[in-house]
Amino acid sequence: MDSKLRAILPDQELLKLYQQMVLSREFEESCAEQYTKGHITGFLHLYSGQEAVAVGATAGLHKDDYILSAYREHAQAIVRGADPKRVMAELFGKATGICKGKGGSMHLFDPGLSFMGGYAIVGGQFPIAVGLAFAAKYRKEDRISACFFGDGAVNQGTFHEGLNWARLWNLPVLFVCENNFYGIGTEVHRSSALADIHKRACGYDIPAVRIDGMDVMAVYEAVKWGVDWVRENSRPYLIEAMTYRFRGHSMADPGKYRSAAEVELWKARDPIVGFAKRLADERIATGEQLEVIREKAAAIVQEAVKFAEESPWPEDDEVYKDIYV
Amino acid sequence: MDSKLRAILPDQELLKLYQQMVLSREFEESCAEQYTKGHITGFLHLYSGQEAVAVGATAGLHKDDYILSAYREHAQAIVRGADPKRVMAELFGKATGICKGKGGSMHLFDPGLSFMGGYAIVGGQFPIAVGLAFAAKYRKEDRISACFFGDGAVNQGTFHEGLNWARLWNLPVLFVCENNFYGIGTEVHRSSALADIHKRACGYDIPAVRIDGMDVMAVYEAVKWGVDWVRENSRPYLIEAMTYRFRGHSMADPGKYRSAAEVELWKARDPIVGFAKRLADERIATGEQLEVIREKAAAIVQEAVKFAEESPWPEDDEVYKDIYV
Amino acid sequence: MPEMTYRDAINLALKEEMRRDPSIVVLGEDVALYEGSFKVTRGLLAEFGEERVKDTPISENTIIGVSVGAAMGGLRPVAELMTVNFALLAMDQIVNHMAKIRSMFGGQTYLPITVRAPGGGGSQLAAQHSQSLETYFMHCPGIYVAMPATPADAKGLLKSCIRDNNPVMFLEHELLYNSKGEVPEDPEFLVPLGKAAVMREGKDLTIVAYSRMSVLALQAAAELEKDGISCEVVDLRTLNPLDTETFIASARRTGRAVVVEECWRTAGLGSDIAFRIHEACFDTLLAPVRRVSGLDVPMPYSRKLEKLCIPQVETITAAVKEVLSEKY
Amino acid sequence: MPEMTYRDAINLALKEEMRRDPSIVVLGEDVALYEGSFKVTRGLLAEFGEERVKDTPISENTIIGVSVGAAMGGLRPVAELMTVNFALLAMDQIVNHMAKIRSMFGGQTYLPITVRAPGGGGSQLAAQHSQSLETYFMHCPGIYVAMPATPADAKGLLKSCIRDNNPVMFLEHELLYNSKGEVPEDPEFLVPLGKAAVMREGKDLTIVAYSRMSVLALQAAAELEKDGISCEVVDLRTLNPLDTETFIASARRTGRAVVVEECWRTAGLGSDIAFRIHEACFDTLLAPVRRVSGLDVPMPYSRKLEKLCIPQVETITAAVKEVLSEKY
Ligand SMILES: Cc1ncc(C[n+]2csc(CCOP(=O)(O)OP(=O)(O)O)c2C)c(N)n1
Ligand SMILES: Cc1ncc(C[n+]2csc(CCOP(=O)(O)OP(=O)(O)O)c2C)c(N)n1
Ligand SMILES: [Mg+2]
Ligand SMILES: [Mg+2]
Repeated sequence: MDSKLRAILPDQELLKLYQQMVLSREFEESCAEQYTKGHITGFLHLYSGQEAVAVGATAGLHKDDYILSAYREHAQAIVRGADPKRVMAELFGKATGICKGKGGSMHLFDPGLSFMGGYAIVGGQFPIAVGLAFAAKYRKEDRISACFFGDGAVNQGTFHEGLNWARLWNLPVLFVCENNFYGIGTEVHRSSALADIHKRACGYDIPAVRIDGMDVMAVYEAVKWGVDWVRENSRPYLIEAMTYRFRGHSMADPGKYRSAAEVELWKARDPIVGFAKRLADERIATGEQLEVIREKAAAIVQEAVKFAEESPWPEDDEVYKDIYV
Repeated sequence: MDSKLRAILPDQELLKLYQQMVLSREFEESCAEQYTKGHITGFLHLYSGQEAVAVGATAGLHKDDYILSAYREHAQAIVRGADPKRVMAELFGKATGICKGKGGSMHLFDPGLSFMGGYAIVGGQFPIAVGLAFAAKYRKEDRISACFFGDGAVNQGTFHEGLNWARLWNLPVLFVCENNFYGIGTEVHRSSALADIHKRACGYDIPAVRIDGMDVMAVYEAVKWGVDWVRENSRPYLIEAMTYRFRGHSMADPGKYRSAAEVELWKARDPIVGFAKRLADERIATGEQLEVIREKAAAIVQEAVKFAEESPWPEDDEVYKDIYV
Repeated sequence: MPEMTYRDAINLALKEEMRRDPSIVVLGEDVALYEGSFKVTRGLLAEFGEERVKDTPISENTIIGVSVGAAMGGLRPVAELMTVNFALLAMDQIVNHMAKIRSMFGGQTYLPITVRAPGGGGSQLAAQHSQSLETYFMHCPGIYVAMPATPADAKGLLKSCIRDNNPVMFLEHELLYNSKGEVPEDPEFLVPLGKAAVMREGKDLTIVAYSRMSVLALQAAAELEKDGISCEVVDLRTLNPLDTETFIASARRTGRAVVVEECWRTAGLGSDIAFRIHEACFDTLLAPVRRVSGLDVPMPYSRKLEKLCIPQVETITAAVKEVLSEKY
Repeated sequence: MPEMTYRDAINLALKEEMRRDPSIVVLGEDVALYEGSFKVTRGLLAEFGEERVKDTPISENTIIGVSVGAAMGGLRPVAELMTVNFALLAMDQIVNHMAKIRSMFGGQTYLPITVRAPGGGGSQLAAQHSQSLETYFMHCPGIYVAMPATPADAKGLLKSCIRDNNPVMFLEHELLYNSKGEVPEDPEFLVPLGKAAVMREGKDLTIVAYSRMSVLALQAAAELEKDGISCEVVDLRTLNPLDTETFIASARRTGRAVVVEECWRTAGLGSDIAFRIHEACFDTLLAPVRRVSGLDVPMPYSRKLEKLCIPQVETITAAVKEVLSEKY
């Protein structure tokens, strides 16, 4: 945590992490706007505040490692390499969307990037992540499966079944809990008997660690270590990243169950602001350089919105397509 | 374990435990015979070998405490006080059965005895036991809920959800795992990442203990202690009783996955034989007295078979009864 | 009679019943502090306290299982599944346990449980959040199924469900929460289970529907009236018990019928309704019964596509006209 | 052609396909060392080893979910649910995931999964172990459903299911395992999905059935022949895709139909079959279609009662005679 950034990654990589966090934030804030305008419909869960987790973790994973997540997954997909244009078009329900407009905000998917989906059933991704790890091991592929989930998801039976199974079959799964302290309006200690999520791994003989999920470098280092360990041992590992969402659960949620003071406290720990400061302090980039990165990210997002707006709607006959092979 | 029996319970109580174990064994062995004759049909899971658990545990529970179990529950019901005649009639599918012949071997139930059922879906009883404990607490009744389950059942999501819930709401549930080392043909270390079942409670901040399930006094003492603890603290507790079934999983299972040596080893620890020896050694009963108890038990079972045989079948119109109130 | 929304009518039913009977507890994800994902349980925690209004972990199977246990133990649980889609995680406790416990234990216990669950499509929530699963529950003996279409029925039926000693799936429609209607104030106003409502009388054709589809059917009937077509609209209200008599009598009278269901068409419950009409009115039907159903597809997100998958007023009017045009 | 049992035919199909394609893995509770609760996977572990034949924990939802993931990752899982009753614990992964993943992700992946599950009643296994849940799967778009009645079909259909790139529920009947029939030896013998079989030709009435009910229907037809009644028996073989054409053509020819289903009657799939006949043969039907169904009750244990709940040969013959006696 205290080591110098350059000792961990070269400048370019560090700036890339910054760029990805900024792009994620810009993307999400633009989504909020598009939702208000009625261009994006349905449920919209934004990632603002949690960027360090997706960005740090993706950097720590290998390119072919599978990623699975829940419904708050725009940033996960984009950071993995999904085209923001096609992601935005998906949110608009357009034919050019990453899933042809059929999935929407909660169901992004790009197998070419080994991004194996956003799932809207809390806990639905656990067994699927385990199955992908099994396939990888069976086929002797050098890839692991990274399964992201929230603090609320750990009380689903699938969490338990999945952890037991992954350890029993010794499968390469990295479980990453994004503990943002809330499942909708329910605080973690009101849903979990043991609110220290990482400690729950004890029942399965799976090692686990808790980390600062607001620090992109901490996430990067922990995940990188975890990825190596999972690869070497072909066994599951669990990381609990403590983080916070700056917005409500979804656009429909004013978030009244959290005090203003609590939210402010966490906003003061904004992962982007904090990282920017470190980058400047350690003279990796000047404030102006970072601002240029932000502007470019904003431009990418603007372009994405334009692309989505101008894209055609799916043809009616799409309704019967893609169901059976 | 080494303390003298009389220091734990008066003679009469000790002999009652013996009587209950013997009655259970006689009942089960008679069921096997009736199954072979075709009088009992469907799935038949016998309890022979595990008697110390049901008997010791029931003695440790209060009379009104709820008991729930799985499908290997004849002994649980009879030891709680169910009439062997009506249990046998149930197994025969007769109108005089404890559930009018509608439940059969896997679904015994007697609310008057707070015996809240045998369940045939592995893991189905967990949330129900938690719900009963909740009702008891809500209604300020002085009763706890005792939930019996096997080593195979702990990998169902309901185990996890139930433990978390019981601790979160601080409900008086005593979880009793009858670890007989196998779920049908699968040995516990081949289904559980952590084969020490009691250690799984760590993830829920629930205290747990492993005990010798072949020793009725050990079970009695552990359960009694647990029942007191659960009552005092209104919190769940878990006991893992190590035991063994002498027969196959059900009557359909020849049990080839276990070596003869292994089975012999455990039969040498027969809970009834062991307890008989202690009763004799400590001069609580002579061999002859114990033999009288056995004969009486055999007579009760014979009578039960006779009752079942002579009982009428349910009337056809029973088919539409008891579904809705 | 005061006007209120379907949401408020349900909320009021919950409050009235909880005031009446202290053995009623409400449990579910975010039902207490957050007052429900659709705000149906607003004010309950404040009025009844955390002993009776309980937030639960995200453990749907256990929500139902705990309700089963609590009911056996003497309570009257009203469980909320945040949406009916999550009932799929609880099918074991619903179908294997809640529906069977009374009969498999020879009638020695009963389970006065109400499971509330909003559902239906139309809000661009995509495949995993837009299902209409009523066929699953109707098909399962041992549980009742109520699906109110109006605020008054929502209130009156929910109160009946809560007072009933059988387990009931009370399925609300997400798109009806803001719909308004007159609702009787009388706290003893009850709508009985198993009694369909003739929402509109007519002589040319019978439309049988339930939940939001009944609302669309009424609108379709109003449209059709402009063309001089007189439709009778039967709102089933409960799928189990099913009031076969009412819709059969109507179809016998009109000689033609359209059944509207939001669920998937194949093996959808509408086929059973249609079959009953076929069976009972074989000699009097002037044309085959027609079904208007949800398409047999996982719901696509895009609003353009989604609209094609759910019956609309126009789909219903078109079906009615087609049936009326058929000559045999 | 050699005679073999339904059980052995399934076993052989598994072996042949596993020999052909190394991406096939078999997983389930007790399928490996114990060789299956019904001994259907006998010899698999010995021949293919523990890499490919895998015992799992008792975690049904995860059995399906792992299969989904494994399929996305390039394998062809054949999962066994020890009985179909336990599918209720896995409805989330079956309906919310397996059936929807392909379409909700815009067709970018596919799931070549076969889920084998024995089911049906008749062995005094009581309410939680005697269900016929085929309506649940047929009602859900995105999954195919196969229910073979004969050993040959069991083999040929299972092979087609395993080779198919869609997820399929392959529902076996527990009471058919010991039934015998001729089974082609050719390892390329396949029975296509979506093609019903006319098991017996006849001219007076069409019986439509599937799985064990087709076997009973054949027996009923043989009985009825003694009374000079000539029944055509259509075995659906797969419920999705559904070969509507074959049974419609038959019913058009005979003018009368009886549909036999083992599942619960209310909202059972038989009502859809009957509805399709009503719809397509409205002008030619001589009497209403009749349904012979399982009773709408949780299955009682007692064999005396159980027998009343499941269609029997006599129930079918009685229904046929009634339909033939009706005059309109
Ligand atoms: C099975 C299921 N139950 C309930 C929901 C409704 N729901 C959506 S998100 C959510 C909270 C999840 O919290 P958490 O896992 O902490 O993720 P976060 O939203 O904080 O990222 C709930 C209850 C759902 N989508 N699926
Ligand atoms: C949900 C479910 N899955 C599978 C089964 C089939 N089954 C019956 S008993 C059993 C093994 C259970 O083992 P355990 O919990 O150790 O209990 P034991 O039989 O040893 O008493 C299995 C897999 C079932 N009844 N229910
Ligand atoms: Mg959270
Ligand atoms: Mg066991």
